[in-house]
Amino acid sequence: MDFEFSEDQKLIQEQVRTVLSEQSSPEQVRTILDSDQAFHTSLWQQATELGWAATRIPEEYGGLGWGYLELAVIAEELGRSLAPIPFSSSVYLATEAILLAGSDEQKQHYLPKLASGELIGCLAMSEQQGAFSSQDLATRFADGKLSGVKIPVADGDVADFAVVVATDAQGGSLYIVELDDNNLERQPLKTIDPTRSQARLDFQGANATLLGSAGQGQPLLDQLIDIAAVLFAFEQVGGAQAALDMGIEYTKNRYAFGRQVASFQAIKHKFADMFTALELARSNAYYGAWALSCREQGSVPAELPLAAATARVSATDAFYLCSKENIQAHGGMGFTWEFNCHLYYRRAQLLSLNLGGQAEWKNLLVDRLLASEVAA
Amino acid sequence: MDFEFSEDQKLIQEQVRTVLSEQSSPEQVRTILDSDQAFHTSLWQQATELGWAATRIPEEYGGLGWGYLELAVIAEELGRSLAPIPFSSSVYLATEAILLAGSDEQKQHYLPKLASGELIGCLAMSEQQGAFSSQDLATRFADGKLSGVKIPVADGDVADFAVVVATDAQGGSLYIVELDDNNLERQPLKTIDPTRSQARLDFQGANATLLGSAGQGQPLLDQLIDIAAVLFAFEQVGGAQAALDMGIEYTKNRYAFGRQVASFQAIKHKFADMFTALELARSNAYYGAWALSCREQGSVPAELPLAAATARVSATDAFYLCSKENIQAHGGMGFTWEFNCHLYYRRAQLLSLNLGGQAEWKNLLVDRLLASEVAA
Amino acid sequence: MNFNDTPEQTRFRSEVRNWLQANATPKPPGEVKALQPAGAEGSVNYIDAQAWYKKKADAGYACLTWAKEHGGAGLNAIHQVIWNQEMAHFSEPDNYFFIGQGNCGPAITHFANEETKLKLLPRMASAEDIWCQLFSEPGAGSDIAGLSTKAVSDGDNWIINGQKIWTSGAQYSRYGVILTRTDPGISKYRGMTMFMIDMDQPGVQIQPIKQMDEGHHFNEVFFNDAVVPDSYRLGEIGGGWGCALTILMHERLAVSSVQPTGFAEFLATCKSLELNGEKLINDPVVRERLASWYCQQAGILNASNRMFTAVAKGGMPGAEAALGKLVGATMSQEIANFMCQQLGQSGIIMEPGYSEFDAHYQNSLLLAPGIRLAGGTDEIMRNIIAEQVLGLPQEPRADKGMAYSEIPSGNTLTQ
Amino acid sequence: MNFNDTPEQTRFRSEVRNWLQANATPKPPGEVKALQPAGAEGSVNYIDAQAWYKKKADAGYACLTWAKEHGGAGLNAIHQVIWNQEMAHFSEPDNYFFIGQGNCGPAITHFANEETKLKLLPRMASAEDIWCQLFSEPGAGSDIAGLSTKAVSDGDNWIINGQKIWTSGAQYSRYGVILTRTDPGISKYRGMTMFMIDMDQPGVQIQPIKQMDEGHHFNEVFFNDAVVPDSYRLGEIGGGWGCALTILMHERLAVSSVQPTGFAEFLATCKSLELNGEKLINDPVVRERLASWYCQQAGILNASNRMFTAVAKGGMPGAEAALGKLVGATMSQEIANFMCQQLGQSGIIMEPGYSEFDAHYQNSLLLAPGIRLAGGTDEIMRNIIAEQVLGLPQEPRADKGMAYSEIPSGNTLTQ
Repeated sequence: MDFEFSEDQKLIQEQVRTVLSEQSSPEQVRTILDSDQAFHTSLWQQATELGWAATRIPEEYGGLGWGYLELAVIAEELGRSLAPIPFSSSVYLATEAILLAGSDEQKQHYLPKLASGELIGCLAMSEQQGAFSSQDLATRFADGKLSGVKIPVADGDVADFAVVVATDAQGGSLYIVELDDNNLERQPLKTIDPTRSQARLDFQGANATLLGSAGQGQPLLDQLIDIAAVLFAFEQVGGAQAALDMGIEYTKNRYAFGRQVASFQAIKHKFADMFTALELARSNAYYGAWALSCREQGSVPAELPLAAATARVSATDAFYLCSKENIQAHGGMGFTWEFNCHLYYRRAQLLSLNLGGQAEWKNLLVDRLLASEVAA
Repeated sequence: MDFEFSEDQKLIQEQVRTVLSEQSSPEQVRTILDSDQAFHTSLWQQATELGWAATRIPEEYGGLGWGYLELAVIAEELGRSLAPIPFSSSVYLATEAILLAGSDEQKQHYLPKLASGELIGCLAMSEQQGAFSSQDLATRFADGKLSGVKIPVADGDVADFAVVVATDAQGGSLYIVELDDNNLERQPLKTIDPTRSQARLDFQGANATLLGSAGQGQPLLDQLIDIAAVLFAFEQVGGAQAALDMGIEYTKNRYAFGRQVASFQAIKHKFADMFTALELARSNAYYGAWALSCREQGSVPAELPLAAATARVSATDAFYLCSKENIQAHGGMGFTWEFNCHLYYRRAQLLSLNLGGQAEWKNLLVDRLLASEVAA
Repeated sequence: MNFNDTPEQTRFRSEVRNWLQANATPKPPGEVKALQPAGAEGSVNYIDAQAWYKKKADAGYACLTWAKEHGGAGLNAIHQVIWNQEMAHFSEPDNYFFIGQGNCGPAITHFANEETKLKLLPRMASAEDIWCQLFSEPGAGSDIAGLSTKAVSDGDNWIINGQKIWTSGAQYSRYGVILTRTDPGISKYRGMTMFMIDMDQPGVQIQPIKQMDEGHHFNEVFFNDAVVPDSYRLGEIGGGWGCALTILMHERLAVSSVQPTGFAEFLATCKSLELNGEKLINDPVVRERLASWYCQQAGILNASNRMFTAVAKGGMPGAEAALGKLVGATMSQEIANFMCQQLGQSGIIMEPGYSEFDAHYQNSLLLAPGIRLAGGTDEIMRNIIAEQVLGLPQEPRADKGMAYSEIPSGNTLTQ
Repeated sequence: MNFNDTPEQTRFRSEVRNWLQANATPKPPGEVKALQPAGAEGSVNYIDAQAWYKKKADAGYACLTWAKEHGGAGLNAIHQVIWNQEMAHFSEPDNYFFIGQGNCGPAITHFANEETKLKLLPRMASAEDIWCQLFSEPGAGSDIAGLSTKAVSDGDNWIINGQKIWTSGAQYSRYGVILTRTDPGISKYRGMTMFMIDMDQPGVQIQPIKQMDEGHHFNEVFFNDAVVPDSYRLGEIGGGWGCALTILMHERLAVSSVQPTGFAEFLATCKSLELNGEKLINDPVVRERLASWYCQQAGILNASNRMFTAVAKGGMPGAEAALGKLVGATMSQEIANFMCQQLGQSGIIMEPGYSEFDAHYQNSLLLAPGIRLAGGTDEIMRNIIAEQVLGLPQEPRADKGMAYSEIPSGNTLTQ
């Protein structure tokens, strides 16, 4: 038993952090916030050149053949630096979907290009407000064509292909849809976090290829979302840590009533509560990462679904708390556009909703807790 | 519009407080805590001699003919002083039930004796765990006889008669049952607050008299519980205030790290949060008292059901918070039997459960909020 | 204890109702109003707001509690409550000039001489003159008394240099009430003086602040050798802190009755919105929150009515008013977050066409941090309750006994 | 990152499991264990507990991380985790002498000479000698360093006078570790000295404290001219505070893995209890709380495993351990209250025959305030996290630079 990242993994983390501290500094993130650019192209280029997108892709497909633990430490740094790139969509979701269910041919076609960043992928699932359900999807596949509206789709405006959850004759399945010149409209969306792009995709009889077995959409999606939930949790933990650090730094340097604001007990206890939520979330994320890493040994561990939901729910709570209280710790300046506090607050909301809201996940968590008790 | 008790009402409150500060001091309350006595008989005698139990009873029945506002200020003081007497059962519940639904004969028989304290009444409704429902009561009335088990019944071991909610041929009704020599067993219960007595009543074909119209049990009970909820809220507000005052007093006199414990920001903010909850609860209780007082003008105001639930839920929150944090503010000594902190904590739990728990009341509150919106 | 009107109040209410029906625009049914800071009225133009205020003033309904000779109606706080209750059914920008009338007005009433009052207050009441309040500074937020904007005596004038921040309405204000440092060599609380200042002069520059929600409710105001005649001084030289406390007390009471909480919109949404085939109001988790928030909402309103009763009977507004701000502002943020989480993946969308109620909850979420900060942080509210209401001892003061100029301060504007 | 055992750990686990199966009583299925302070084991007699410890010691499983010559097994923190995991399936009083072995043991290991260790530790490990810890005083709770129990040098001995409080297990302890004031004329932190003390002497009187839940886990201990030989001193004269900090750090880590939270019982109740015809687990409001509390429960466990990993690799226990106490203790109270409220009117009943699980939730509600207080208040836990983990500046110290005897203190024992 060893509940810590290895020295090698920590080294990767440090390298990633060094790159991002320059390439995804708050100033860099703000260039995306303040412009119409969908993502930070040069950062994306650098990230893919450094092999970050290739982390989990086997060497035979041009990847590094590393594991989820390496990807987790990268995710934490991307979260910490608010990296404005389509990494989660392309790597945690599209790449993992193809690794999970792709045919040899699909793997050979997509994985090398995903590894190099030549292709960007995304996942299109949501159609309406509320908890996601694959039971009543309006997006349908028939006769090789896919039709329906998906909204919001993270990175749907910049991705080259989408993995789409659709209803078909077999019930529901995943499909790969190329997004250029393929009978569809894409429209970028204004969202709560303009540093990450989102779109509405309107498929109007687009050519689509089955991914995985027909009728297996729901179980595949469940696995995929569990994987992504853990990696999102690391992004959330990284972001929460950055917000906490920012608040501490500011209040140490800010004075009121003749002393450092950080020396007031109410402020100190606010930070203690933020740290506590974060440390619980971080520890749950570590457990989730371990459960994920067991997948690599070929078996999906019984712990994974519950561990993933626990990591997710804890991380959502922690990032919301840390990002909102960081604003308060800054006082009035925290409410300005000019200060960076709101970037974390926006990202906290985005990450907590991208895979479904807290209400939905808490419900899932309890289902899984009961299932794991029965299994135990 | 005048959202304050009148000078006369404040005078009554002061007089009641003066009596209770001597007759229901913490030491007096502890004589009940530490003994098998069910209630403080000499305090009960004094309270009834002073006419407190007669407050709302019309003069024609030997009462004072005052209103709910006068009763509310008395309730606050009883709560503040943790008075160990069967006042709520006999006055807010049994007396009000007879005022609400009693026949002339019943009024003439019971009210003068309730006013003088010669008789003690109680309400027997609960039969099982969870939210109370009059739908599936096992207690049944037929052929003049009542059978079934009620548990817990506040003051059921010391009351002379009980108002009992029972199923009958007309659906459900209220019945008056004399508790002495009447085919029933009473058994005192150990509860979380030994300063107020509770019992299990096992009716085994007891003689019972209908109170109000047959089949009207549920609507009568609804009205009765709303009245009691507001008065209980005043007891809760009084108790919460006493717990807050106690914590402030102690921490002002206690030193740590060379200064008054009450001067630490974390402690001050704890008290600020307690005060805030209390002040919201108090304000909602005042509104509830006003709505109750409108009843006296002959009409049940549309506001009452919602106002009663709001007063109740707020007061439950406030007393729980104030009583539990008062213990914490005392540090280790707050956890001892010897200190009085736990008396408030126990009473908070008792008052919050006696008319049904918070889960049940929040649900009711929302039903009434929606009903009041429709009405508005 | 009586929520019913007295005969006199009944008469007043009916007059007000008739007048409003004839002169104000009724609120559309089911309207979901954007969360906004107290005193701001969204997209309404201040010129239109001025027109509404003028109309009120002409009818004798401006500043109901002020003396008639000062442009008011000579009535009491309960009449104001009645007005607000009736006004709630109409969509006029009735709180637009809230800061001037609610904060600056009482300052002038308390501290100016009668001549000044007669000259300035009626034009403030009718909103012909708009006023702003200039207290906060970049280096003095929670610790307002740590401010550094200097006023130096120069013959019959004072010369003002420094910077104020978070000034609502500065861009259209004719006058301001400004708190300045007149003696840095003594205790910070004793070295401040309050002035009225003419905003329309070359030494005053105004720059809007872009908020995190992209709104612009507030401004920075720069003073470079701005000039104030000594006759514009409010209170004694060195008496500024006392004036400020009076104003802040009035402000908190006034805010407590208009504190944005987001509750009404939340309730409306719960009743109307269906998610996954079920109305939100039928979701037990939603109901549980709704009950808790309703208790807070009702509690703030009822507490505020208790305070108005006390004021109508001649009392001063108490520090209890801080609790409405503390509870209501937090509620506004938690409601917004709760609703976004209910919306699931769609909860991020702010595109008007695709988001519930024109992204009401997303916008609220972005504004709520400012609602919590405006008028004092949660910590300051709790301090006020603890010290001024509960009488708890002050913390040891690091700056006690120091001259203002000796107090450590590392404050800067940059992150 | 690996939760699986190494081959060596697999071997150890299987040995432990076999030994426990042969020697320990298995836990009955579905048992709902009473909430209790860490280290207390309900109604078990200390003599029976001693027998269990002796059995463990004879088999070589006492104090796994201590050196073999001190009565331990010479293993590391991970072995202890494995032991605890296996032990969780058995009902033995394995944490009964937690205070002595977890707190006093490390103090002796760190500060005593080898001869003393060889003499005392093996008998502590086997629980032949039971130890208690004597830090808190009626006038020194959160501020332990404000203690006043005096130790005065008298030849080769020290004479102890004063009073300690909240001492678990004092009534059956052979020895104690006591923190005393040896020099009131200097700073409070530098004027303290730590000793081992023989509890079996005429100068030591023990009196149980009746708790608000009617339990008696703790004692007051009175010292009247109690005698301690100088050879029982731990560390330097005046070095007591350093010793105390070391002990407190070990205590918090040890507590973090056994922190009572009430979660397991809550989950069991949710699955089994029907209210109003419906299992609790199907109530969406219950599920929402269950999810939140599970995240905290899992977070405490996982955080504690991270700390054990660090300690097994040679690190010192960190102040992070305070968070397990803070979160878990609060959870225990909120769960108990939540459940009582669910039970409705019956929620008050503590009569064994009529209350759910022998009044488990009512008893928990009455014990939980003590769980929150034992080992330091919430405020102290947050201070520790803020200052020792996050490095935030201390508050200005009112007693800074003062000699102990000059520090203001109005502390008394009465309410």
